[in-house]
Amino acid sequence: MLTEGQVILHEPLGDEEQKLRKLVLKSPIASKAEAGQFTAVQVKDSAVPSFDPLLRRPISLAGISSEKEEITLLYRIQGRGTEILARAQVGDRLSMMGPLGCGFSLPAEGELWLIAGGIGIFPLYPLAQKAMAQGLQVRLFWGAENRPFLESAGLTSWQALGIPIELSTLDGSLGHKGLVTEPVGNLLEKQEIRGNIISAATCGPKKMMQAVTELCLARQVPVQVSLEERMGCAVGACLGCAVALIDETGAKVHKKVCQDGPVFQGKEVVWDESC
Amino acid sequence: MLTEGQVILHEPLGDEEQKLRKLVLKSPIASKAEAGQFTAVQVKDSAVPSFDPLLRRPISLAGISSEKEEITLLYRIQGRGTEILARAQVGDRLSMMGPLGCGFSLPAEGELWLIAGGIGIFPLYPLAQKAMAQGLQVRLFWGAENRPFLESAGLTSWQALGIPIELSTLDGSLGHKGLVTEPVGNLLEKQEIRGNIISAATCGPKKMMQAVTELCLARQVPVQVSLEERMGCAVGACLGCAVALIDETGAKVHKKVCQDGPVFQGKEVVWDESC
Amino acid sequence: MNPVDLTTQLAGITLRNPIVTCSGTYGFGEEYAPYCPVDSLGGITLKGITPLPRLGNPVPRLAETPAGLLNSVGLENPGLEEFLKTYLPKVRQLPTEVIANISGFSLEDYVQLAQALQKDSGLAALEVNISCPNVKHGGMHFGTDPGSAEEVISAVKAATDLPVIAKLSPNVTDIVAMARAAQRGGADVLSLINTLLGMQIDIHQQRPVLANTFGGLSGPAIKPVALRMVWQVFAAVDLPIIGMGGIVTWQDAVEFLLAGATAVSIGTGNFVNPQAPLEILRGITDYCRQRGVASVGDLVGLAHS
Amino acid sequence: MNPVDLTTQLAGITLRNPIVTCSGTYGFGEEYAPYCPVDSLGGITLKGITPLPRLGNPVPRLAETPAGLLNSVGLENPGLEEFLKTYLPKVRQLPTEVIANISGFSLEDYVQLAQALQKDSGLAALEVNISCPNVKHGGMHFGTDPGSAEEVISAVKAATDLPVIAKLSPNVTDIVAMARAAQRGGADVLSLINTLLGMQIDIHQQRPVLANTFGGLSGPAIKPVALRMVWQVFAAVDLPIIGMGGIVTWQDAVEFLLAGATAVSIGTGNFVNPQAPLEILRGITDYCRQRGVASVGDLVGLAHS
Ligand SMILES: Cc1cc2nc3c(=O)[nH]c(=O)nc-3n(C[C@H](O)[C@H](O)[C@H](O)COP(=O)(O)OP(=O)(O)OC[C@H]3O[C@@H](n4cnc5c(N)ncnc54)[C@H](O)[C@@H]3O)c2cc1C
Ligand SMILES: Cc1cc2nc3c(=O)[nH]c(=O)nc-3n(C[C@H](O)[C@H](O)[C@H](O)COP(=O)(O)OP(=O)(O)OC[C@H]3O[C@@H](n4cnc5c(N)ncnc54)[C@H](O)[C@@H]3O)c2cc1C
Ligand SMILES: Cc1cc2nc3c(=O)[nH]c(=O)nc-3n(C[C@H](O)[C@H](O)[C@H](O)COP(=O)(O)O)c2cc1C
Ligand SMILES: Cc1cc2nc3c(=O)[nH]c(=O)nc-3n(C[C@H](O)[C@H](O)[C@H](O)COP(=O)(O)O)c2cc1C
Ligand code: FES
Ligand code: FES
Repeated sequence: MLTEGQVILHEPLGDEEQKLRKLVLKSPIASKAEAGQFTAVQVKDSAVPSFDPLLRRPISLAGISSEKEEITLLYRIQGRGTEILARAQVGDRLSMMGPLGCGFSLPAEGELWLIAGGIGIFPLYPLAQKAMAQGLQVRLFWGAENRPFLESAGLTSWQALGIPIELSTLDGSLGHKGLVTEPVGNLLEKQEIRGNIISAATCGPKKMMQAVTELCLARQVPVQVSLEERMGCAVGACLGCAVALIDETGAKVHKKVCQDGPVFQGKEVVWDESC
Repeated sequence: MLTEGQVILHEPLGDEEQKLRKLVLKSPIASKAEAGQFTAVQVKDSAVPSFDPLLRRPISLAGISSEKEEITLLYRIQGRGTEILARAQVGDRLSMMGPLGCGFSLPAEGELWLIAGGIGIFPLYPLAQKAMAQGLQVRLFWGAENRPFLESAGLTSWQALGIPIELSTLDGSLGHKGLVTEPVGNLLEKQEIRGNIISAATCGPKKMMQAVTELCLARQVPVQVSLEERMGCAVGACLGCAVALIDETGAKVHKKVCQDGPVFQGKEVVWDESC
Repeated sequence: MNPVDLTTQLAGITLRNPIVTCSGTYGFGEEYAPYCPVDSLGGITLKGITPLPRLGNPVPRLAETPAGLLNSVGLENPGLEEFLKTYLPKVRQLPTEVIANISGFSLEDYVQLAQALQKDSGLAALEVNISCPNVKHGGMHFGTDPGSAEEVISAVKAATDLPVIAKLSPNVTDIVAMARAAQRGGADVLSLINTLLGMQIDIHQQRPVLANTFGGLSGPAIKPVALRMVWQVFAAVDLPIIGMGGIVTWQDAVEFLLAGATAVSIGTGNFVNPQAPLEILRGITDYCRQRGVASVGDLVGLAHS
Repeated sequence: MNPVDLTTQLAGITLRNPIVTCSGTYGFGEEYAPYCPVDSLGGITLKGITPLPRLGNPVPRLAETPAGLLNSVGLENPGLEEFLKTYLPKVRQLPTEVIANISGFSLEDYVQLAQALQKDSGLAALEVNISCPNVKHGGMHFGTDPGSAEEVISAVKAATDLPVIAKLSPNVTDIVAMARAAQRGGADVLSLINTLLGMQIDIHQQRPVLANTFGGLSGPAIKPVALRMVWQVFAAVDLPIIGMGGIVTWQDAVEFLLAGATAVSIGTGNFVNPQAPLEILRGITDYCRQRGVASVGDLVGLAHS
């Protein structure tokens, strides 16, 4: 679907120096979207056409409200694309494709562990909401640089969900000092959780997702991973966003992050190859 | 000089449908500029860099106030460049090169005829002001499409100068019905003006300036013409804006509109060649 | 007001209009269907196929450049067998003309592909990609040497009863020589241009952005080069041309028609605006109407006179 | 913090820094002086000269394209005699290294120009433009055929005691073959790239925008192609390279250094920002400082490893 989303709210998310933004749009995308899906938004800052920058930017749906027909995008200003996006004003209309891709699927029962690295937290919030609505137990592991980041990137909203949260920071300014994989590994080691039916969903830097996947699979915990790749078409037509997977027969195949993903089964991903 | 001009006023000039704009900028260019010179302004609509469109746009200085350090640009929205320019807000800073080129020179005495076609009127106003300040008699001939254009493009300011004005419109909605060259030719024909010392300055479409030049030269009236050409560097470095002239020795030479012009002696211009 | 005749004849194929989509940018025809109804297109060109399946190059495969896109997909495709089994039955149902695009690493590859794709496949034509710059071994050779180009086109021509479209690479000294070679080989149509070979460097990591180092440059950045080549070939070779390279707006498309393209193809433009083909079609139609041009074919090559 | 060593050695010429400006975009060195102090530049390259004066092509000579510029100036220049009389005395006073750029329509043209320009002229080097795409007769030939390129470079080399820079055209199938030919001819330095041949059409007037139909494409649009060619030539040929094509920002310049250029040259970028060379110099210096790179020369070709 190609539609225009109208900007309803656009504001810094937390500390200005984190360069995070919250963008809420009125959009028909809301009525069809699922947690883990994304939109490809045209970044332009002017009514006058320009081909530089050329491509749309993929951004995850970080909030989906079908009643209000609203979606929320959370993003970090990283390069020219997001810098331009950051200049959208309330009332502006942005050209958006979506909802795109295949999102997370929920387990039928048991405990769902969400394991986030940095801004990988963003697509997990609607997943947590949906899981809780379906009566699943949700637990969050979230690692990041430091406390100001965590507080800026939505910690209070997560705390408001009333779920168990394990935080890690590289500098120890909040929660465990170190990588998010450590608390995950520790809890997986514990005797008492062994009997539970646990599944996991992770989003964050590739190396972190790989480590999470290895930890989980070693304990027979199924894990879904949300991958990122540079995109051209965002609809499966250009093969720009390939990811290498091992299919059921053990053969190496390529799938498309934009269409077959961004969410894949961790056990299928071939991590050690770029593609 | 490369400086930033700060937008002080930016508003439609006359009827919206004429797509004319008045842009007043605080700029050090004002202190050095002469009538007939121009600036090369960067057209960008965003703080985020983009290379599309790539080039600066040459715009004549239509008002020069050295006391207030202000320059006025008058332009018509024609393509992408001027569309982007039209979006500049009061307070914005525009990157400008200038003052560029060689402007009009004033005769020592006598009557100065200004002959304008359409938006070619814009660079002539500061020339009229300067000529009158030096005690020259000034007369304006101005031809255009129709009355709404003339009224939008600054007729009242010209009338305020208290000089004789002959208007022409193609549709006859104001003044003489037809080309501006007709009243010019008629007056040149008249016996009584023969004795006067007359010189002329013209700006407008090329064909019109050619006709004006031929009329004037046939009556030994020296005429300066302000030429337009697509520009790359605007400082004489790229040879993109060449114009063919006949020099004193009768040889055909090329000069640069940006550096040697935009104002040339009409008698030197080789009209029938594009270059 | 009389309607504008948009039908376009390309060496025996009748397209409902001159808008087609580029190989490698439009998947197998279904991906963009929710954005741009397939039956509004004159035709689509499928992703390039090779005899054997190919995984293509490692990622990153894409890099954005000023008004352009670099890609190093590297001819990822399911291979001929899987194409015939899984894709062909679907694409032949599409309500538009479907052009297959074939690539190979040897003459035999091309012949094998051509033999498998005949008129009874339901395809409209065979586009022979002798120009993909991404494959290190062989691919480039056919596209840059006139002798080899002639050889591969004539072998394909002999192997299939479908009309043959030769897709030319811009990475050559003399595009007209390549076009003439394709004509000698028996090509029915010429398609130009493929991508220009380029690269980008990540100055933080101090290495090429694309895992494959080089990629093909497409998009508006290359439009002036594409247009020039269409112009040159139109002036020199008497074969219909499918023009492509940087077409995003209807004005771009009109430039190509005026330069001598009989049909225009949209590639990277779809990524920018998935409704680009529709908007281009509308724009061309209005342009013709406003100028009293009865048939879009009347525009072809008009800027030469 | 240690200062960064910016001095750059180019086949015996010492530049105070690796930033030079491109032939044809920087006039005879004085035009941009009010915007960018000449003594802040490593060097400047003069507008191309020919034995006889040339008026060049008719206007329009310029057209803006997406992130690019087409020009068909057509080698307008005062000719050798006038150059020696009027321009050389001035340019040899400029407080930077000055590179003359020569073009010809025959081997004899090049030899005549080279003979007239020796070390005692005060020039730093002679750049041989075998690549200008604007001149219909001859110009292109030297730039696209390795044999002719070798011949013209070796004739120039024999005729002057100045270091010889061969400026290569990108409009070729195999840039490495051209670079090797220039090396065989005795070139001391390679300079690449010149413009890509392109065109634009005015859809209202239904004719080419440029009076000359074709023009050379420069600016950011061509940067990926230029960078690729610098990379390929650096990997294959052991000669210093002056890299150019679309450099506007310091990041662009660093890409070229990492790809293998010893110096970088700014052309169209000056039109966009007449202080581009200054800003690029500052940016490169900071980049080196932040990464603890002692000498800018240490960046050259770094992305290959
Ligand atoms: C499925 C998906 C969901 C995403 N969701 C979010 C999100 O919710 N919030 C958020 O902040 N970011 C998200 N991203 C990343 C976002 O698209 C990139 O951060 C952004 O494109 C790079 O920032 P930029 O456009 O400002 O950089 P630029 O420098 O302008 O980008 C240059 C080019 O590189 C590509 N690129 C650069 N970094 C990345 C990257 N990490 N992944 C993919 N392409 C990249 C861009 O698409 C563009 O083509 C997502 C990416 C994907 C693939
Ligand atoms: C010395 C000089 C003084 C000028 N003064 C004025 C002025 O006071 N007011 C005004 O409205 N216009 C003026 N112009 C014309 C103005 O530069 C062009 O109108 C404008 O560049 C074209 O509009 P655009 O940029 O919106 O078009 P676009 O379509 O964005 O332009 C595309 C390209 O074509 C070039 N171009 C298009 N038309 C012209 C033209 N007529 N002359 C030169 N280049 C052109 C542009 O520079 C650009 O490179 C002047 C031109 C020159 C050379
Ligand atoms: C991602 C991508 C994949 C491509 N794959 C192919 C291909 O498989 N076969 C082919 O002949 N051309 C391929 N091309 C080239 C396009 O068909 C087209 O010739 C080129 O991109 C220029 O057109 P554009 O600027 O409109 O994209 C590909 C282009 C892109 C961008
Ligand atoms: C207006 C213009 C004139 C040029 N004239 C010459 C020339 O006389 N000799 C030459 O070798 N190159 C000439 N060039 C090519 C440039 O020197 C340079 O190789 C090319 O523009 C690519 O660099 P850029 O993208 O930074 O401009 C010219 C380029 C432009 C834009
Ligand atoms: S981005 Fe085109 S296939 Fe995924
Ligand atoms: S615009 Fe470059 S010389 Fe006039």
